[in-house]
Amino acid sequence: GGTTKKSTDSDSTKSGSGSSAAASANPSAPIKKGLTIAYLPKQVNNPYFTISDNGGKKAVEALGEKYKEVGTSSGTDTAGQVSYVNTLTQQQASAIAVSAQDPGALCTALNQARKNGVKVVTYDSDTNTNCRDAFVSQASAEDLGRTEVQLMAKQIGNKGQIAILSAAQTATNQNTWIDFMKDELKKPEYKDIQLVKVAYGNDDAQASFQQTQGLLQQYPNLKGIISPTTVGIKAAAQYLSGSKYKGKVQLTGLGTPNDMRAYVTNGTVQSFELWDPAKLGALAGYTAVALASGQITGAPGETFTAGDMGSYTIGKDSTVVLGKPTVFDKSNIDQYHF
Amino acid sequence: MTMTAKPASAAPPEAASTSGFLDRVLKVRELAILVVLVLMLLATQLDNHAFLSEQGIKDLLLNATILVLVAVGQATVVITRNVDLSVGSTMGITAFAAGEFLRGGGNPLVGVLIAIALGIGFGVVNGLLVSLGQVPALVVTLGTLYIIRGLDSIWFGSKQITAADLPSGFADFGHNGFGAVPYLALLTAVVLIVAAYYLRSYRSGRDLYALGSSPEAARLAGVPVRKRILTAYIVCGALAGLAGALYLARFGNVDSGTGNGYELTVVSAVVVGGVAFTGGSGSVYGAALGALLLTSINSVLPSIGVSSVWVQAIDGILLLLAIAVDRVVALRVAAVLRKRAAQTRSAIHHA
Amino acid sequence: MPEPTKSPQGKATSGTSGGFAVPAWARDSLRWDTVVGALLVVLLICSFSMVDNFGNALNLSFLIGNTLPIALIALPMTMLVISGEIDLSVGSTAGLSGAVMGKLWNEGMSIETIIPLCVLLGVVCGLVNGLLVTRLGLPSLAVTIGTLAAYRGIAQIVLGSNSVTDFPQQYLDFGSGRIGGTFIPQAAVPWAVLLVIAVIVLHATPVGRSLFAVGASQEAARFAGIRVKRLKLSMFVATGTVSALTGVFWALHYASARYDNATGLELSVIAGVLLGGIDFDGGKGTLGGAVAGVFLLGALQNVMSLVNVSAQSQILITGVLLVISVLAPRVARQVGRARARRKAADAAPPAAALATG
Amino acid sequence: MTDPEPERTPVLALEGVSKSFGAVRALRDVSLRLYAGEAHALAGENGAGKSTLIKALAGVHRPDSGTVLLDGAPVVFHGPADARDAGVAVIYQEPTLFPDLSIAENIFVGRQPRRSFGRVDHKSVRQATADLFRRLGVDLDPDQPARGLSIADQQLVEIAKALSFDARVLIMDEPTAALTGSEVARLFGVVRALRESGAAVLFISHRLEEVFQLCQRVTTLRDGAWIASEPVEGLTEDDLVRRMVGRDLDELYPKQDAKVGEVALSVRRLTREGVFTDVSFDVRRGEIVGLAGLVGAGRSEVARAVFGVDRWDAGEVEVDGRPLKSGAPSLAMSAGLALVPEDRREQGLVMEMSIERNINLTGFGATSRAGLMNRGAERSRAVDWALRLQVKYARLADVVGTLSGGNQQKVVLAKWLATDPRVLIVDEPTRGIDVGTKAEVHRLLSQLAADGLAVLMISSDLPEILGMADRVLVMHEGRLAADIPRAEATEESVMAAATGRGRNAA
Ligand SMILES: Nc1ncnc2c1ncn2[C@@H]1O[C@H](COP(=O)(O)OP(=O)(O)OP(=O)(O)O)[C@@H](O)[C@H]1O
Ligand SMILES: Nc1ncnc2c1ncn2[C@@H]1O[C@H](COP(=O)(O)OP(=O)(O)OP(=O)(O)O)[C@@H](O)[C@H]1O
Ligand SMILES: [Mg+2]
Ligand SMILES: [Mg+2]
Repeated sequence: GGTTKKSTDSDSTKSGSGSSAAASANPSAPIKKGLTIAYLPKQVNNPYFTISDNGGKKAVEALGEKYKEVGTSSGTDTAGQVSYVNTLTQQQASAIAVSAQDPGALCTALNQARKNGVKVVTYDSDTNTNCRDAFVSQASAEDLGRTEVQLMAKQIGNKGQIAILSAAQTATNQNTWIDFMKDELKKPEYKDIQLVKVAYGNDDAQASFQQTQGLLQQYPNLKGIISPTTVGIKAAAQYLSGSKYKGKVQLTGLGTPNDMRAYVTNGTVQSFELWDPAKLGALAGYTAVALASGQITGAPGETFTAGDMGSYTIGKDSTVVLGKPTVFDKSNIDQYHF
Repeated sequence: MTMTAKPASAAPPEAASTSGFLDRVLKVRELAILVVLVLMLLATQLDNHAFLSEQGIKDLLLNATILVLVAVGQATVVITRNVDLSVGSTMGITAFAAGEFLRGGGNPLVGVLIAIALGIGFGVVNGLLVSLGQVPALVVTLGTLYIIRGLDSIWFGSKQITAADLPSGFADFGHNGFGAVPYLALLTAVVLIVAAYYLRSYRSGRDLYALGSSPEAARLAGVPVRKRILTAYIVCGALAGLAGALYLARFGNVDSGTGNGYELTVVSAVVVGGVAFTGGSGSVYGAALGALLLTSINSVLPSIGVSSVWVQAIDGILLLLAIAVDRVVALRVAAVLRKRAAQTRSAIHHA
Repeated sequence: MPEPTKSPQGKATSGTSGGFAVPAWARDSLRWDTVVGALLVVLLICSFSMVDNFGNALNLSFLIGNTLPIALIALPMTMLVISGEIDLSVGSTAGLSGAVMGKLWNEGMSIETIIPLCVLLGVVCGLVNGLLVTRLGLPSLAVTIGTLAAYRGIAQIVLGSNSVTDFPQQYLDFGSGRIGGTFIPQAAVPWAVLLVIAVIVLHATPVGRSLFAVGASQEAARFAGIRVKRLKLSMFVATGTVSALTGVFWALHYASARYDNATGLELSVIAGVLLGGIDFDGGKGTLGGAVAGVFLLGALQNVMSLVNVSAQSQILITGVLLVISVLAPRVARQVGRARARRKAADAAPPAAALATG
Repeated sequence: MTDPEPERTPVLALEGVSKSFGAVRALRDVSLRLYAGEAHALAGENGAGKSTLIKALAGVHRPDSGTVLLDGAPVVFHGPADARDAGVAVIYQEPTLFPDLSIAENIFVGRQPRRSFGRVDHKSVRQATADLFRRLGVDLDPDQPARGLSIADQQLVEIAKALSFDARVLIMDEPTAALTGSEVARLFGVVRALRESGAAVLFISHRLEEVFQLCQRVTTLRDGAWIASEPVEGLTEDDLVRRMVGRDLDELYPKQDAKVGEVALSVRRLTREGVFTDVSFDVRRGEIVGLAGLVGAGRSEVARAVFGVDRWDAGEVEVDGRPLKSGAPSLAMSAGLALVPEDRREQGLVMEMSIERNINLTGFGATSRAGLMNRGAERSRAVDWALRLQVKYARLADVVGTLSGGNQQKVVLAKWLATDPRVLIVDEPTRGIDVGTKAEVHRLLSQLAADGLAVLMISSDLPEILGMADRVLVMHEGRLAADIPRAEATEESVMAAATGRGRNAA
């Protein structure tokens, strides 16, 4: 007897849930002034998030709103992130743009915030859909997953063993992307490519190093490594560039131009991709403002203008997609500085 | 009331034999780790022939260098019955300092020196707090762990050093070497040997063992306790600083999170190396071996294809095994010694 | 880790190793745990009056709710430390119990059976630590660093990358809800009960007396017929059990069971306990101090975020506090000794009088 | 370096020194002069301030007032190192060794002979140590770590250390407390040699006959105050005792005959590998059984095993016919067994806990009701026993570590007598205890015996054994060598057995 998963499945879905979705949107409503848009990244002092939050800062302040950034200094301090959500609720922020360390852990706090009239936008990594008003996605997970495989396939001539070096085993984004990679690899043109292993470097340089070494030793004729995490790819690149595998084993994935410049120029890496984090932050900001001004409620189909970035439409699961990622290589990398 | 003497004869021979036996035993205790290490590596080699290739050996050595350096410093402190938990933070901040300097196109050697100097600085702070303040090292250095970490992230914020900022020569130094032996490994070996020789063959070195063994007795014996503790912390800080510089050279990437949580790894290495937290015993060689063992495990597991899900659990269990085995060996030895003592005593008598 | 120099004087003036049972606190009012308690009160008063949004029920419940896990584990940890040992694996134990909870929940087992199982798991974790320390005589620092990694690793194997969030609502409510309109989280009630029990055990029972003795001198305690090993073992088990409970509470409070729940919790606990004036040589300290220390840190963090102190500065401040927490009593001691010496200089010696009276 | 006119300037002197610890005034305006080539004794009850005076001389304590004079000139020793450099060597009352270092290193720490580049010359360290031990006739392995040495062995190492300085001033705080006659005799030989070569010696012992054997001059302290400084000749032990205690002393060995009852403690074929073998004996109600033997004979080990802190490998132990388990002190206690251990600092007391807590450590049963401690009961139990044994303390809440050596020993006794045991094992019960208290303890023991307690008394103080014991068991090399009834027990008979020359009786 007792309370089991089944007995609760029925009601677990409607727990909390977007009370605001009920309210109706007014697309022509003016943009409210003096709103406070609070950014809560996975981790402060993380270069990637600093770039995107600064993007957000520009956008938000351009609209005459107030910008602030708070957050934990560790990327796995879920409890810390929760108490920050609580604090922001206390401080009556107009909207929170949060990149969730954990899809579930924030829900209670976020829904509490929303009950207190705070709009919640997730960016970069999402929470469960019923805990936020909208999710601003860096690029559709599908695009990212598939394009990374395509990049790798080009570099190794559609042939040979490849491996994936991911971040933490719990990283929500990476896992969805990897699923799409696997799906992409099912296509006939990639029949000669075998994905031999997914390794996890926990976004730690030393660990990623040793995982890379392990991959190369375990699969002597490994042709390429896909690392869909900025930390992983630069660790792998640093190792390859200093080892005998330099140039022989291809490496691609998600990285920032600044991190990867050295390795692209010294020929360790041919090409990799990423969206523009600054734009991501900006879009999150615009979305937050639009929500707080009542222009949108986060319901699919609604449209709003994101300043100079043009107008965006909310897709299913109230997701706003930034666009296709940019591919960086020798030819264009020097034009980007983030 | 006069009791006549227990015959004092036959003392020298007994001494000789016992001592010979003793140091052999002591040596063995470090050998034990070495044996485990070698067996593990060979086993892996059988499973995967790429493992001990030139590249493979080079990687093993490189992976170990940084941890070995910090562990040697930590051991010096632990021998004095103290501990320095701030090494991780120190390593992080020094790495960054060196990086900042090199980014400005500075000379690599100077960069390394800067890192070491900064490390010494923090060593002095810790040393003074512990020796003058006479407060538990665990707490103080847990405090400085946070403080230095905080300074680090306030000072550098979200800035980061990337390979592109570093002079190529420096990066090459990070991974090149003579054949399978990287420069970093050589450097580390030199440091290790110097440290070991100092601890074994200099009065001040022996003092460290003495005051670790019994602080009160050390004070009465006129050992300059505070000065010595300060020295130990300075050594530790300096090595953490050096390690920071080498980290930069090796990984080419540093941000304000670098070195986070490293202290636990270091402490584990020292413990596995048989340096007792009660002070006064153990050697830096042991600590170095411990470090080598730990890093090697983390190279072995991936290369025999153990899913990284298992790595952490296996790490922990191996650590437990290592110290447990070491302990059991020690107990056995003690028992043997007791029997020997008894035999020699009665031998003396019946002679 | 023992102090670098242990002079009899140092010990002599550092007050007796007693709870508030001993009139020690009446004697030297400068005892650190009382100071911490005072600090906490001062901080609360200031925050109520100066920091807006601090005083309201919601925030207070946040404050307490987020500090509870630390406060929970601090109870047995204090006793363990007083008996001269330490357990760094508490965070991992909590994580493991959370992970197992999630796993079994997904397996469709009923929560009413799961929770007792998790507690049992905690007992086992504690036993492993305790047996390694007492039977093999290994240093607890080393052992629990090992199990710190091991338990976390096992948690990872058990639950992998999943995170379980769909626990039954009434339990989630218990984890995050409050008593009526008050600021007191429901989970604070069982904690209070545990606190009372712990205080009594440590400061008013033979067990507590023995703990202090064992921490101060294991050998002498053994010669006094105290069953040292059994005592320590039971402390490890207690710590493990409470950690597991904390793991369950954590999973419910944050409505998420993941293998990396409560990572690094051990440091927060130790920081709080240390701040509360528990001596890591063992044999000294009071539960009051430990709890005050824990809540002082918790309240500080809450206030600092409310007044927008950046995470970096918070780390810094925590560190400074820790250092002060050990330096201050030291200084206080010096002052106290100086005063005593001056008094003694002109007081007649009571020693002789009391002797062969 | 012999001074032409020794009586003129003292090598080392204290003038009007006072020292207080908190409320305790350990020294009050005390003066003392040490002359080259003279052995000076320091006498006084426990807590009189002898050790404190020594620590003031050695630079461990800074006097609150008064001055230290070196060759007539005032000096301030900022630490033990200063005193050492000034040629002052000290043996402290409590051995202070480094358990992890080898014996040789213990002796030369900080002063190791050096080779080129200031490297320590381990070989000559070992050699020098071996030579010292030969001089003292000690057989210890210089390379053996100090951990696990018996108190006696530790004391010998301390002596060797002090001698290794060939200092101008040699200060010894109860160096003989743990030693048996043979070691004492050899020590005195060496000290006399030093004195003749012009060293000044300060010597403390509660064994007054030793004072008369070794010293020319004696200074007496009472409650931290200076009483007298005078030549030894012409002085009788009683004079000295009167100065120390301030009254005439009653008999030192007040042995009253008790009627011997049935067997209370029975030990059969007890064996602990490598320590003692096949030990069997009985102790009856009302009987005081002495256990004699050379240092290292294994007496303490037998006691430890019987009480259960060490396991035994073979044999049985019974208390009142109840068999005990190996390695279970708590069972032994509940069976009515009590052990006053040999090493009070490590085994007897929790040094950083209060006097009260120490006394009550054995009495949770008596001081708790329904599992809760009863403060009143705790305090009264402590006060009661502290006063019965005349412990000299300021407050019961004082840390026991601050008591004088002898008073610490009293606290240990109190702690165990408070359990009112059926069988009491005392290991060196009067080590470091002044004559007055010694008599007290002896009276107490024989009183307890008279009341039907069975007492096993281990002691290295042969007169004590002969004075107090109804029967004397003698151990030699870990075996029971003889069982001698009071009538036949003489120094000769006991020594013969102790050195293995005796008849193999019992
Ligand atoms: N570190 C200390 N702190 C406080 N009180 C102390 C300290 N050391 C000694 N005392 C006190 O000073 C007085 C003298 O102690 P001391 O050890 O000099 O006596 P003693 O003559 O050596 O006695 P014994 O013959 O037993 O060794 C005692 O009352 C003791 O309690
Ligand atoms: N704690 C200990 N650990 C290991 N060995 C010990 C210990 N104590 C004593 N020994 C050794 O055991 C033997 C007997 O110990 P001990 O000298 O205490 O016997 P004893 O007859 O009680 O002598 P005494 O009591 O006069 O010191 C000695 O060789 C001693 O070195
Ligand atoms: Mg004394
Ligand atoms: Mg003995």
